[in-house]
Amino acid sequence: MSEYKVKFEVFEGPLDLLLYLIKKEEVDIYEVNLTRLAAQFIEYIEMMREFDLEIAGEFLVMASTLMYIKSRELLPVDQQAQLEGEEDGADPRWELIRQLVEYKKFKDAAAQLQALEATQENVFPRVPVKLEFESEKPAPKPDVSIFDLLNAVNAVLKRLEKRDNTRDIFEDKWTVSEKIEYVVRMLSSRASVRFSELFEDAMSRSEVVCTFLALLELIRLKQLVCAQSEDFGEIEIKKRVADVVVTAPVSPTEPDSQPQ
Amino acid sequence: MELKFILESLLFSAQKPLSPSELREVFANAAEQEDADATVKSLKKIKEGELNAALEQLVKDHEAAGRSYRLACVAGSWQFVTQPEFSPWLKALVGVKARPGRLTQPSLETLAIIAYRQPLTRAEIEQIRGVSVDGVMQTLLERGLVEQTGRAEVVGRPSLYGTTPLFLEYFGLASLEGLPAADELRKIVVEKPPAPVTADAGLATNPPEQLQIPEGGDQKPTDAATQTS
Amino acid sequence: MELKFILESLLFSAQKPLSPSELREVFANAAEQEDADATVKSLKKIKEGELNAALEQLVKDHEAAGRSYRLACVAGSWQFVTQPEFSPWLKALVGVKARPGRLTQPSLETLAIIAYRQPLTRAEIEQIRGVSVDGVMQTLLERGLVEQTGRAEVVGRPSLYGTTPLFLEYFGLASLEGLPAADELRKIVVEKPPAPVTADAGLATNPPEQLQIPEGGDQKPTDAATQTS
Repeated sequence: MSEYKVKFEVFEGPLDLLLYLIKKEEVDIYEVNLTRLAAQFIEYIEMMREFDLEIAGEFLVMASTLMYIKSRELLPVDQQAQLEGEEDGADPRWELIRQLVEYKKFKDAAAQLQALEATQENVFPRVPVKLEFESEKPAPKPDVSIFDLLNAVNAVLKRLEKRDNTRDIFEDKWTVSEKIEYVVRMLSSRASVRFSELFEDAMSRSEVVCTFLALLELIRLKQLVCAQSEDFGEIEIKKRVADVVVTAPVSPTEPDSQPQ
Repeated sequence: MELKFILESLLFSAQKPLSPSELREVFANAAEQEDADATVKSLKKIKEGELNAALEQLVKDHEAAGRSYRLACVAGSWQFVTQPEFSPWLKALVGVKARPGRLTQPSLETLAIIAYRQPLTRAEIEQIRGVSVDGVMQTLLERGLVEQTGRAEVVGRPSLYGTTPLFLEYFGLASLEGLPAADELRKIVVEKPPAPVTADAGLATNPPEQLQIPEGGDQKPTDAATQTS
Repeated sequence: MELKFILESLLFSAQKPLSPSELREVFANAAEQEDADATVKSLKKIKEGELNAALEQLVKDHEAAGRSYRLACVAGSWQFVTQPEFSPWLKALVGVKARPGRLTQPSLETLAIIAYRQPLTRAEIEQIRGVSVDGVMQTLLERGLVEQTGRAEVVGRPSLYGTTPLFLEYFGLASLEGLPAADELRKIVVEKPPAPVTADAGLATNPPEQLQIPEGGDQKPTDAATQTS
């Protein structure tokens, strides 16, 4: 009995259960005794009821189809009823078997897909060592990448740590947009600013980070450019010549903080 | 210089699978190089047919060589891959492949139906499986293995579903033609028995022979993939 | 399973030349895997002599096969290399697939966000950058610098992204630990609102407010940089 309970849960639907019953009989789908199959199917449904298992509607529909087939077969051919809408000569047994055969084929195909899936987990593509031509022409380094900037900010943070080991207890009051104004202001009177200058007065890590993010944003908006004369050298920040006026990110500011 | 060896060296050195059109681009670009010699120039406009023939030959070469790797076509692009039996060591070398969890039985069944019968509606899938496929379809759509490919020209204009290129990649298939037992499953032409099957009450039903289906030559997989618009 | 084929599959799939000691390490690690079978375990402590003999045999095999590539030992490490006569096409391949110049600023920023915050969803990236990242993500994915690493367990199960080994290589980093200012920038997220998690599709974690950069001038920036430790 308890065997049934376990089994029920693994059936994907009535067709799956029917295939299981046919397999248990060890007969070919085409040769199955549908009357006996119907009896077994209904037995299972009864069993599910006894165990208070929820019976999906599809199972009940199938049960009624099977009952119909069973009752129909008790009559001679010429007295068999025609269901409404059923085509002349259609045989519900044949229809069910056709459906079972079709489902079985897809179930088998699913098993093959599953095997492919398992195989693919063990197939590794060749990812070759990069071709050596690349080194022939090293990428030029006209700009400073974000990682150079991050390196720089890291250095600033380290310096800050040395200068002040005590943790800030006061609440940080810095925002990125204030820092954007700050950077813009610094550059309004001069052609360029050294990267480290921007951080000279920073009191806390968060202030440094805010300044840094402000810088990124200004670069993103193409307001500033960074240049580095040598690797790991000091980074210089300049206004972009083309467009001088900072637009989007700056919150309403006093006129004197705007670049002229 | 044999074409197949050039292709081999390219696929051997590429960082990703290459499609025939990408390969042709390489030949075209190589011919544009300043120092291109006669051979390189002669291959400038290589025909896709030649390319494919050489690729097929390469596959055979490597199959015959029986080494630890083979040339594979996945979703229309070519790459060298290792044989699965070496995975214990490859996993130790490159780490376990990042793949989402395996598909469940209902997902696999539903996917199989979609793969072979695409494009088709949810109702058609349910008709074959005999159960609702709502949850399963959700999973398959989210995993990008199937997608909506259009709408059926019937009442209610229900969505039609088909498989994605990711489906091919996931199962390591070159194309939908590569599906296992594709011929048999793609279209079962249902022919009615010429006469009603008579069977004595309670006796085994006669096998409907017509189910040993005549191959539906009219429906090619490529046709199945083409959209009805 | 022949040792030489295992070695071949390893050298075939390795992204860099491997030394005998690295190869031995792979065998040792493979044997440590949970599902290691008898063969894998038996090769746990492969002797360097055996290894070298098998490598030499492999070299001979491939030489005899006369294909477009061969196995070479350079500076004590082994790798497959292509024959020089194919260089016109390989150069063209590199041209086609090459690093197309340097990354643009939006790409770099997006990349930085992914690098420091991985894994995260596209929506989270956009939250931080304040603008759509569709085009940028496409570029980064195509260039193999980021990849899908899984799916967030939130409504819609959006893809999570992370950086690839190529990312490390591109920037010459040994590991993600090597990212500059890693501690600081990772930490800056921190404060999660105590509010109940109403699943916002696409947001696996709450957006790090501090990184939000206002787009419109009128928009007040969120209170930046509340520091926690």
